[in-house]
Amino acid sequence: MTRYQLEVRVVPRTGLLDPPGKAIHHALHSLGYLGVEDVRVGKTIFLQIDAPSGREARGRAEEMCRKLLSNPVTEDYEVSVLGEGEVQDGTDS
Amino acid sequence: MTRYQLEVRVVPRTGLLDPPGKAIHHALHSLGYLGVEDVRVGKTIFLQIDAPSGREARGRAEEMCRKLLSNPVTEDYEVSVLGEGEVQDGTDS
Amino acid sequence: MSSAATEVTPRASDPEITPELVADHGLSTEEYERILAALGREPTFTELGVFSAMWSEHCGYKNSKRLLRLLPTEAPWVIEGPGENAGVIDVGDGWAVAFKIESHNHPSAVEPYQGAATGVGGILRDIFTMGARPIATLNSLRFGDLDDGRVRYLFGGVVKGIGDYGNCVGIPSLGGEVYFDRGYEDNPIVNAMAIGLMRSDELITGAAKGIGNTLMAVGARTGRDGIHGATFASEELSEENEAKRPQVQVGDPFTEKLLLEASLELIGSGAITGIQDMGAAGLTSSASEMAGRAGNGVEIDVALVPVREARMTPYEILLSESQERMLVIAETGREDEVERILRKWELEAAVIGQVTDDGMFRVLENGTVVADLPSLPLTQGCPTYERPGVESKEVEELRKRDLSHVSSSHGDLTGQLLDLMSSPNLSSKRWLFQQYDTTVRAASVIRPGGGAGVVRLPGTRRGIAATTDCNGRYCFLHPRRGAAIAVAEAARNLVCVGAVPTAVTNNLNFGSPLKPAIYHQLREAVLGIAEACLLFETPVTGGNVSLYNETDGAAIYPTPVIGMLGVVEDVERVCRHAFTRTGDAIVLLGTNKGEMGGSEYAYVLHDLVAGDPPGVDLLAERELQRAMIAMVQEDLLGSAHDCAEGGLACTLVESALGNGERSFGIDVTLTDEMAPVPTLFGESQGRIVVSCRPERLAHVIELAGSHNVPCVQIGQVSAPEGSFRIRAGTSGVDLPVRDLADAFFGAIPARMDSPAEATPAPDA
Amino acid sequence: MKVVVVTFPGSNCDQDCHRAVELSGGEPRYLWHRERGLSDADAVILPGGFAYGDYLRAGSIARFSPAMEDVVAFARQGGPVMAICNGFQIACEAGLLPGALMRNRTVRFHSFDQYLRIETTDTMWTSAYEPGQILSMPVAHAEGNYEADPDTIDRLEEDGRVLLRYVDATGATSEEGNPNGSARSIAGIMNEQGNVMGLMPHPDRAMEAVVGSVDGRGVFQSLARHLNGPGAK
Ligand SMILES: Nc1ncnc2c1ncn2[C@@H]1O[C@H](COP(=O)(O)OP(=O)(O)O)[C@@H](O)[C@H]1O
Ligand SMILES: [Mg+2]
Repeated sequence: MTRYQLEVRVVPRTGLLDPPGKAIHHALHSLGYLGVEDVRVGKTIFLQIDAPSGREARGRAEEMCRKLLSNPVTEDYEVSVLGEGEVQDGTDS
Repeated sequence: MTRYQLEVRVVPRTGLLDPPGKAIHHALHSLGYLGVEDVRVGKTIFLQIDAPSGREARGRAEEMCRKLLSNPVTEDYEVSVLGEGEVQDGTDS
Repeated sequence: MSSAATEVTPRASDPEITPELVADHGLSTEEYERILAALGREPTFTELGVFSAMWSEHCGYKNSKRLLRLLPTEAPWVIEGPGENAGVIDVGDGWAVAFKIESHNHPSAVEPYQGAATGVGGILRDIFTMGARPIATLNSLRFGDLDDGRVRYLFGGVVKGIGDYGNCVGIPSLGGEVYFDRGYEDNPIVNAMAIGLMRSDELITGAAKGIGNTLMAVGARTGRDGIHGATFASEELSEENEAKRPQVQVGDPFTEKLLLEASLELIGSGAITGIQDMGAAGLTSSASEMAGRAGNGVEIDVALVPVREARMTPYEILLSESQERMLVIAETGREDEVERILRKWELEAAVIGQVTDDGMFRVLENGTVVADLPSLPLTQGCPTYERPGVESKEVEELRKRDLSHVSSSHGDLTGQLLDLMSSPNLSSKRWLFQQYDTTVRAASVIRPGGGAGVVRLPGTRRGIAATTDCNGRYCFLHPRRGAAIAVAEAARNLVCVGAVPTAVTNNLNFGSPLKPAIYHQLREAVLGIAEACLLFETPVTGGNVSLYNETDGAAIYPTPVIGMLGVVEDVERVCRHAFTRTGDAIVLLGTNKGEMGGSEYAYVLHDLVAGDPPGVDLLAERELQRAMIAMVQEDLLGSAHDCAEGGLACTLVESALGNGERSFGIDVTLTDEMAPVPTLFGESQGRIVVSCRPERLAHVIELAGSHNVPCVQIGQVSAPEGSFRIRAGTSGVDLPVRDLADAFFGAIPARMDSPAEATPAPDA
Repeated sequence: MKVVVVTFPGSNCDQDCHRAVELSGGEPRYLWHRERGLSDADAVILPGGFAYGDYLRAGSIARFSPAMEDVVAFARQGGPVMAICNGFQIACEAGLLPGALMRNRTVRFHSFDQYLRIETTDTMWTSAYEPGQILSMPVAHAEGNYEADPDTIDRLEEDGRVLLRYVDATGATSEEGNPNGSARSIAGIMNEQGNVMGLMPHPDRAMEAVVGSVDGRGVFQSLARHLNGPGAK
């Protein structure tokens, strides 16, 4: 068993309204950042998963995305393995 | 002027409690994913910025992070340039 | 009628109008013939889309309009009946109230969070476009069995969606209802109701008045959200990835809050003559309906409509259902004023057209006419149908099923009571309404958790009470009686707090009216509502019809949700559902007839939805209502609570537990001459449990008697945290009230703490 | 007392605060977030709501509004600022108060009556209460979980700047009595000078018995007493 660090990015599907993105865009303009042309907001979920291989860890994360982490109707997801290694400092919550 | 695609990741500072991360961790365990050792949830903000150079675009994004996009008490941020190119399809919101 | 002068240019990329395309737009051959007759020519693709939307069930009420005419709609206090964005009634002291209920069932089945959120958004806009400031919301929900993972996903998402939206806009939730039953497995029901307040002389309507006045699109931009019209093909669309076409509308409550404030300011400024939400069928329905109401025409150039995405076609712009948008008619010359107000609220406004005198709904794209339709046939000409209705044999058999084995069943009654109180239908809904802001605006006199909610009117001692009610199982087994019971229960909930029932909005949630068995349910239910509302003098001022709630041919229970308002003369004197004092007499108004048909007991303990549902005596209900109002107004009572699902025993539990602040034991003895199960759990209508100081008992009994309402003391309230004891003949229940509290408050949280599954929605 | 209630576009308790001031005998006035001018103000209220939608982080955008520049200057000169709920979040983002308000531990919106304990009465915000008094007031928030680094919290405690704590029905701090998970059950604090108070519960919704509680009156009475007292300017 190795401990893998994975990153899951969940983003609102294109074409859907993204109220947070819209609000931030508006705020950035009011702050004078006129060169900002588009803002979209998603979630990043960092997972530490104990698994026999990186492939396995990624497979599980993808399953979690389908089941829980992303909304199949409004969001797309993307999983990447950031690293592997020993148990980190500071344990989990 | 070029249009740059940037990604800003805003994550809860290590050591600080992360209620959404904890809730997801709990839910994953209930779903039977026992190998999940830690979950942390952050925000990803995709920006399209028109700027004379990638360096400049990144600099502006970092300033936006300090001013607005992250809370210095509880969060860290990270900016990366994903790409550059022409004006995309679809107007903004 | 159509003006021959205008040349309509089909767009180069438009598909050819074929019988298939017409059918894909949900129009029958006969309906298409009518369109041809009204136009005197073939419609363009854009025009076909417009007709299809306006003649859809949702906008045209094809299958329900004739039935809805049976409902009583008039009373001296009705200011605005059905037909406007919301009904309006006079509530005294110069105040008027606008209120309405709306369904978002299908969107919530696809995406519970956004579906429910946008449902709340839509109903709030219907209220504030009447010039009323929303002061309360309610919601009526139905789901499948909560032990199912997907149901938990739907339920959790819907509750969060309703909460996040209403909380952000800042409208308190006053109440609602939620039921879980297999009859709603794949078809959840999400009905949202809103109530708004205005001065009675401040009404504005959704009419396009004043030839030459300016049409303005206000609020969010138009995107490709929620465009209906089945499998149409257009060049622009096929270029894109069809699969990526968004099917879900996303709500933006912050923009809604801005729209709310801006709309009220616009209406107050007098710079506009009409305003309407771009709801179902978006710009098409709002523009044509506003034109229709004023007997005028409108002319719009879609190229002027602010869009969120590039290269949208007129078809898409006209039919988009993007949220948080309004159509405003500005007085000529005051457009700048309108824009100034919107800019203050950080909203966009664009001039998109004007009011015309020729009665046409005319659409241009950069000056070229792409649609030119007479507005009258569009808004009024939708054919309406009366269909054959026959009761299904299956239902008839279920209703006639003998339930004597249920009534005579024995066993551990205490255990059965605990099982019932842990049924999500009977357990506390605290988990849900604690996610809704119930106290914002600092006017909530009675919050969710008992029966009806009460909100105070500013600067007065007057209040508005509101409730939603419907038992779908009763309606399934006997639609007419079930619907009448829904009205009677709503009224009972109102009188329990001391309110006078005043008016009704309703949401008819049914399966496909094309099936005779379903049409039968629909007609019977309307008749049941009509009969009860007529007798109670609670006119129906509006509502909503949601049909085709079916999956794989299986329809939901017929669910005619009743939203009822009542007026409270003095909010200092309202009555609540929880017992208040040890030693108070517990008194039952009404009679138990031991009816077990369609009961929660039969469902939970025998897995049965069968039998003849309880009878309802509307005249007796009327007497009961009068007696209750008198008792509350004379301040005789410590508490009052209506007997509903779960029968007398469950009503007593709810009054003993209240909202968990404090639990009382009780000592009750029932002497009905019937078996213990129907004595405790029978669901006879027309009953209310009240409590009062012993010295007031005689007065209570006398008052009930003067209204011919049966009234007996059945026991008394005992010590806090004491024993909950009911004797029924030789058996009964006896347990610490704490155990009931654990069951009652723990049932929904326990289920919602287990994992939900977010598998893709069936038709996503 | 002349009290200015700042209205952000998504404020939804501005009217409740306005009325609470009236009920306390004060003279309230609204200030639109894009306007300026506090010269006539004896005190300022930052009301609850969702100032700019709060999709990014509660209060993050509001602090850049012109009105807030004036509020910050007003506070720096010792002017009393009462920051309720979303106002508390804005005050933290604007640096008027230390710490931050994170998501509730349950990750759900909380709307119920909450027991609170008065921790000190030696302030301009709490002088009308009894020491240790137990109050009940509505809470209504999704991000009310107060966090700051341990040193900051220690200093708040040492200086007696924790004004209110979440408690259970017995008046004790406990896990169950602290539903949103705030550090040391903190429900309300003040700044070093004592002129800026932030609290998550709603005194503005606890002004009249008919809506459930009068326990919020003390906050406004304390302020009035301070402003009308001998030391008032
Ligand atoms: N979906 C909901 N939203 C808000 N409040 C609800 C909801 N469902 C139930 N409640 C509240 O819970 C209490 C009990 O509901 P219910 O058992 O249906 O009451 P009753 O039997 O008196 O109609 C009521 O105060 C009701 O308003
Ligand atoms: Mg009910």
